[in-house]
Amino acid sequence: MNASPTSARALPFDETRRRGGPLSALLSSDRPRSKVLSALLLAILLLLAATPFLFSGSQPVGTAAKICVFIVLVASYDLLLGYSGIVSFAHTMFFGIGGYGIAIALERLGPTWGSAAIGLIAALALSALLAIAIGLLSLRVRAIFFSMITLAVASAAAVLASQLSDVTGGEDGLSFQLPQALRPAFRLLSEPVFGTAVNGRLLAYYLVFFVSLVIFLVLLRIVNSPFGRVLQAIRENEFRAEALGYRVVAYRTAASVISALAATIAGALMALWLRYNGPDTTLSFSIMIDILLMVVIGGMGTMYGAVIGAALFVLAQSYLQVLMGAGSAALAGLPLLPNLIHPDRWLLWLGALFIISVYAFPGGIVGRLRQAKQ
Amino acid sequence: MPEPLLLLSDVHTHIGPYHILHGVDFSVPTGELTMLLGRNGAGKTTTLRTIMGLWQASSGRIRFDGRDITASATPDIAHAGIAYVPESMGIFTDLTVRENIVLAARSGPLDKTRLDWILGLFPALKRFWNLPAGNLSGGQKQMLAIARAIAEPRRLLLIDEPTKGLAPVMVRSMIEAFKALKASGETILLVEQNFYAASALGDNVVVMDDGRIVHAGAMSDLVADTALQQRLLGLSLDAHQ
Amino acid sequence: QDIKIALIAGKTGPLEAYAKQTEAGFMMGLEYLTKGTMAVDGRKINVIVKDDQLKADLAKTLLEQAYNDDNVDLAIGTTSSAAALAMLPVAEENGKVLIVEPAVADAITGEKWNRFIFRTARNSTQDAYGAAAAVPASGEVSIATLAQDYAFGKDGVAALKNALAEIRPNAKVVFEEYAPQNATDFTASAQRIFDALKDKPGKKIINIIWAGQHPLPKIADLKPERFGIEIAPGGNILPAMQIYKNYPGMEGAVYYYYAFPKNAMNDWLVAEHQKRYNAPPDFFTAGGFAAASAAVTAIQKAGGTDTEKLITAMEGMTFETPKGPMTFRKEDHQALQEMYHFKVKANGKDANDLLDLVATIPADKMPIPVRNKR
Amino acid sequence: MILSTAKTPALETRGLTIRFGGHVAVNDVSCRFTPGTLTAIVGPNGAGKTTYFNLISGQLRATSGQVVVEGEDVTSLPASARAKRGLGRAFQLTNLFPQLTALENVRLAVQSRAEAGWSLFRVWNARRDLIEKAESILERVRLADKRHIAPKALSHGDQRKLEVALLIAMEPKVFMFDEPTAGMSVDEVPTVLELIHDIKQRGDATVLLVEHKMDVVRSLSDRIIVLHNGTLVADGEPAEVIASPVVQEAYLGVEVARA
Amino acid sequence: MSDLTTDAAAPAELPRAKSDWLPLLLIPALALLALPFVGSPSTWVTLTVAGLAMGMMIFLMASGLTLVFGLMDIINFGHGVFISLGAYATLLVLGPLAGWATADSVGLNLALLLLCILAAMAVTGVAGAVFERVIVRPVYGSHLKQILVTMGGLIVTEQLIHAIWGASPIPIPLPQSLRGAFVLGDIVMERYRVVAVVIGLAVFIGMQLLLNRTRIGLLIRAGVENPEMVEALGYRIRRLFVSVFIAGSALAGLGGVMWAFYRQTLTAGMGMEVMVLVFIVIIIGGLGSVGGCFVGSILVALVANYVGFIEPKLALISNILVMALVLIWRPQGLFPVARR
Ligand SMILES: Nc1ncnc2c1ncn2[C@@H]1O[C@H](COP(=O)(O)OP(=O)(O)OP(=O)(O)O)[C@@H](O)[C@H]1O
Ligand SMILES: Nc1ncnc2c1ncn2[C@@H]1O[C@H](COP(=O)(O)OP(=O)(O)OP(=O)(O)O)[C@@H](O)[C@H]1O
Ligand SMILES: CC(C)C[C@H](N)C(=O)O
Ligand SMILES: [Mg+2]
Ligand SMILES: [Mg+2]
Repeated sequence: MNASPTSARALPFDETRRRGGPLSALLSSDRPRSKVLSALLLAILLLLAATPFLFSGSQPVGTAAKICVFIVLVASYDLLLGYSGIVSFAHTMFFGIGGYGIAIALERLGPTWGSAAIGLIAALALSALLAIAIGLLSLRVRAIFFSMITLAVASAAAVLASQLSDVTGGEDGLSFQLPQALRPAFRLLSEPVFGTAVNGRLLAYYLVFFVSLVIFLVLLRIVNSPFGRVLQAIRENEFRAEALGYRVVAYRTAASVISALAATIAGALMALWLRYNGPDTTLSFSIMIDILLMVVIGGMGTMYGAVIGAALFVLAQSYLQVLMGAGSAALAGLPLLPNLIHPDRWLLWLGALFIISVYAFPGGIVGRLRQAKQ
Repeated sequence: MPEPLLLLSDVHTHIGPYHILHGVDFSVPTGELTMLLGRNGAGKTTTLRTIMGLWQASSGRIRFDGRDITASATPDIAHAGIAYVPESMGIFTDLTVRENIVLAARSGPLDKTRLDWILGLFPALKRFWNLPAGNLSGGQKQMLAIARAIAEPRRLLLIDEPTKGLAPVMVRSMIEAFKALKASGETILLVEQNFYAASALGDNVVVMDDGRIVHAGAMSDLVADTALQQRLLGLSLDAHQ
Repeated sequence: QDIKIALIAGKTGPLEAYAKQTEAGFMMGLEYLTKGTMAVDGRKINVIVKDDQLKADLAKTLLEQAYNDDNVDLAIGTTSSAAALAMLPVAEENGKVLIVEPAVADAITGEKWNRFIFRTARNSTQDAYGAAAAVPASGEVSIATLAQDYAFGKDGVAALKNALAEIRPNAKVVFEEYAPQNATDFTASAQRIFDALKDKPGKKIINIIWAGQHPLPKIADLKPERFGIEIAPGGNILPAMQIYKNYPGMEGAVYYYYAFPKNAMNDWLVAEHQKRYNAPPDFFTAGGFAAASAAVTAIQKAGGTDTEKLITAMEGMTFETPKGPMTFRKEDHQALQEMYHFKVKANGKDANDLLDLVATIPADKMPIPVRNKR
Repeated sequence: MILSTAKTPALETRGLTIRFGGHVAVNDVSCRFTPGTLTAIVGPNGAGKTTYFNLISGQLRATSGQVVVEGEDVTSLPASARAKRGLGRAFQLTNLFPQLTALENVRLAVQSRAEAGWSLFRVWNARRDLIEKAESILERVRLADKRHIAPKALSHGDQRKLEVALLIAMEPKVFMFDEPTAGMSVDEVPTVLELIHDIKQRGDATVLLVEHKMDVVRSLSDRIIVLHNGTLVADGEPAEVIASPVVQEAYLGVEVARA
Repeated sequence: MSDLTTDAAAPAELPRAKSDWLPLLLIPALALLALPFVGSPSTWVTLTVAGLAMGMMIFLMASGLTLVFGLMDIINFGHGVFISLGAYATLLVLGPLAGWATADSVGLNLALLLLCILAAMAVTGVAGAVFERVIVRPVYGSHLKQILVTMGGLIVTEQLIHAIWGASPIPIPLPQSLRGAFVLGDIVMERYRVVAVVIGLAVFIGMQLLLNRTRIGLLIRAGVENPEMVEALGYRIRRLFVSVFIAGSALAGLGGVMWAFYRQTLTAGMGMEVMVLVFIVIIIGGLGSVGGCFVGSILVALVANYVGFIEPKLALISNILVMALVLIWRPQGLFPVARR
């Protein structure tokens, strides 16, 4: 499957440049390489860091947490898709495993940190095993077959989650309690800071935020390591990579495992934040499509694209309906138009957005910004 | 003097932001074999692709058989009677040898005598008639590419480096084939690195460098003038073949 | 100050049609009960409608938002049982009332229940009792079930068996067939059921417990009457029941059918609905109406929207609905209500003229067990 | 064997055979290749030369027979493992990473040689040594000024040079060149020939060269083997082999003996 | 397009291609294998006939996709919505001609079905042309973008169906004489399935002829690998691609009609629901092989029926099981196109 950017003389990176400095090290010397992009990324980082203090109400924080989780999820998928050229539809399976790991452990073993750790570790182990199995078994076949196989695997995973309803809660999913320190009732400080109560919810948010940040930086480092460059080479021409001495199946499997582990962590964070996990939340095919779209809108094979894509998309998803409601109300009285932008038709516009964004940003937003700079 | 079959005047070609051809002027007289020579990166392939409409000339004129084909679409150019063998051979690797040739015969079933002649030139193709073309050896693919171009008579053949990868005996075969084609009235524009083959075949020669024509004339003149060869092609004849 | 009510429904996605009915019924209910003023005790009612897209996590977030950001007094929702289950803890955390409509999962008023939860919708057990009540009360009856192979189907069969044991001891479930959730070809299942039933004595019935695309015509086309086997389909929304038309004489139980209840409220609903939407009201229109009635009656009875007062008022409260009176029983806040035993008409006047009433099954004939741990 | 029979062969094939359905493309070829020698492999088109390379470097699995590298049987190893054992290979039909720059293409080969592929947490460009080495190789094939151009946009001849650069960067023990100069213009050919000559000069490398240009073969090779219909039909001193009837007839076509 | 049987004109000693019949044997082998497990022969016949017919319906729905996907290398995730669209298009006919469905005349009933099919193919054909032009054309060659863009098209079209026909499921009547079943002793055969078999076979044979007797199939496969070269040979590959896409969409429409009458209820999501099955069938068949798709469809449907009868627990995964087994046997599918 062809998943690579297309411009012939594209310079994905400048080999000759070398920069020092802690920031460069943190970003694995893969700088945004565009002023606008840097500004955007910085803005997103600051906003996410300060959301609980900037906005009131539960929706903004919820949206911010979701953005954090999806940044990790999408970045992990970018490692697979953008860097390794592997098109897998089973990524949500790992997301789901993370979610269920936390959900099942906290429900069964009680709301303690210990059970959360057990759940996460078990989930990571299961994900790694599955990723290795899928990788070794099927990364040898043609790319398009691999994609279809993962499609089947993903649907099998969904069936399994539904069948094992005693453990997973079936279609209904699982609601559970968090450890004491993360509950809304828990107060770290008795006084609010900048009008925001420093409670367990806030702690939970920052847990999600910092873990996401760290995982993102780790992924950024991995794609900029010699290992990451091998993945790109394999994406370009696996036959040649093998001839150069790179064991293609091993590298691809490794990429799948890393990506699966990161997705698992994202799933765990999602469950922790929502205090709920169910098939629609982490396993559904529509989430898979959302991820694909975020990667592509953001810019495949750029990592930063994950940040931009996830932020934009989650925002659109959360506020498109609200926006359309307002628009529809404003246009009330006109023929047809209010109907088309009725909030219940939001999917229509999301679909149109799908199509338009693929055309408007062939290299993703990051690609577009970097191009503009040249 | 009749108009040449193919005439390029001041053709410029850009690929993306890069200016590759800087005003190419030359003509291919009807019924003759014209060699297009030049170093690597001189722009020979780009010239052929521009003629074929695979890249659009950004300015200049290309006339074929009295018609302006500068802006024509590739299929129309093919229909006008030009066959093309690309540098990368353009073999359909999933299709069998037979299917590759069948597709090239646009006007219907293959002519039996012509097919016999072609398979006589390249016996390997006969052997692997129903094998996917992707499994052929490098040289066999080259043969198939030529066979495809000559499956039916055409007015003009554009051929990009046909002898690369061919064993000496096949090079000879190929030369014979081009001679026969010429004899049957076809016009050929050939890009070649193999100066031996080029000199054995060419009526005319055009030499390119850096996207421009630097020499055009009769082949015999160039063969006779080793100094010119040295200057144009960086070649001393005795060292190679 | 306005009374704020949130109505959460799966307005977009596969069950869009259900949610539309709920919303229409709810609004019509308010209109009827407030005599068009949209005010109770001089306080204007402000309804905030939210679309959870059938996603449990979104439903949960939206309910949090409704309680926290919009400050609603109580909330109604939602279409999917999974989403409803995820919403339950939110009501408890925020200490506000949630009226569940139309989700049917038993667990909502069972093990997952908390004291802020009330349900106007029927639960699966009620459906089962209804189905059981439609079985002849005397003579030997052999029943085979056909259900979807996941929690919903299995629970349905279990509930039916309980209900039969309770009120129809003469009937036995002799065979349980489970087919994949999205099965489309029922030849194999039908053959297995025929094999199991054909040599049984007495009346032979296939009871179908199915959500979504109904297998009825597929089974009926295989001519179970060859073996003297009858089919008992469950009730469903009108468009789904239109295929029953081809199989007159079938009997079963239904939650609501517009022509069955005889009361002023229903008469108004049928007439108005026909006028406004050019179709009779359906399943969830009645459900939405009932939810509106529960809310309005409760606010009137409690004399305001204070949660504790509301709960006190609602426990044991009887309220009028298009289906006749319903009562929230004290123990688990489930609304007890009538069901209808129907027979498919031979030749109806139009597409929606489908069923004849055999008998109304009064609430007290269905001893629904209490399953929550209070 | 003519030269240095005493040394252990760097590479040996024993009864190497592959059949595709009924067609035997390489038929029972046994041959030893000693360090410090350059062996030219000639034969008509479709003789099995490329297939022989494919079998050695692991792109194809042999139907029977063994490939032995420095006494170790590598027949069951995948291509990547054979590359690690020192079997390096350039392709007849250019086979590169089309969208990575020329420099990155070479750097990947250098990196493979340096066994750096599995380092996950180091930033790649912290390895200046690898980059510098890649640049020096580009220098040697005279592509330094095109280091930032992707193969996609290189002319055919330049792609051939890059192909050679990758092989050199792998620093294998056994170099396998498959028509390295095909389609290369006459003024560029000497560059590549010089490179091959240098490799040979080093003395410890084993070079296998498939080439149709007889003058090249004659000037470079210590030994020529001839494949015909998959079978090894001649093996010996260049002059001797070229003069043999089978080569004259089947390969050169007798009249062309003037080459 | 002109005749492709050039072997007639070619020298006699040219080798001929071998045909591969082995996968075809799978079907009878499977049926025979199932017999002892099913036990009762009458049940076995019922299951087998029903399975064959279901296979035909799956084939009808999948054939368009295999055409587009296999030949043009385009993953059309929107294929499912063409199935739905075709199904809804029947309403254009069923509305005005409702009487024909209840009429007690086999002729009128079948004519109605035919008209529905024509209407559906016309509607989906046009929709396919629009889809190709607006959505797919700019993303030839990039599978990933195709997936995204066609997914977008799918959502938009599905929403438009909602907007036009409403969100509620719409029941449609199966014409009178196609209801019920033929009963022969203990064997039952639904009438409608017999119709499906006839139409499925007709489409299959038609496609085989078109692809094997003309050079269209070759051209498209060649065009996918190297469109420039096909143009240089003088063919207008674009036009061909559009036609294939239209044909693929129209076939989806046909499949949609058959599926609609089988389900007797229309929902906008009905096409999407079968897509995983359709993909599985195409993979089993070997991406792009019409014959493979045909055999694959029947295999999947038969296995589902047998397994559903013998061990219903396994029915959930029977499709995936079949796929896994086939891929273990032939990793490229039953009839890999590249090796044809
Ligand atoms: N797709 C492309 N994008 C950008 N530049 C290109 C592209 N293709 C060719 N070029 C450049 O155009 C110039 C001429 O290339 P061309 O392939 O025409 O040369 P040539 O004379 O055929 O050389 P050779 O003998 O090596 O085949 C070269 O400098 C090459 O780098
Ligand atoms: N996968 C395959 N299936 C069938 N035949 C094959 C396959 N691969 C190669 N062959 C045949 O094996 C023979 C040897 O091919 P090979 O590529 O080794 O030739 P070569 O000596 O390198 O020729 P050239 O000088 O033309 O490159 C050819 O006749 C080719 O058609
Ligand atoms: C009858 C419907 C409201 C049932 C719904 N699917 C649920 O899950 O509750
Ligand atoms: Mg060239
Ligand atoms: Mg070769």
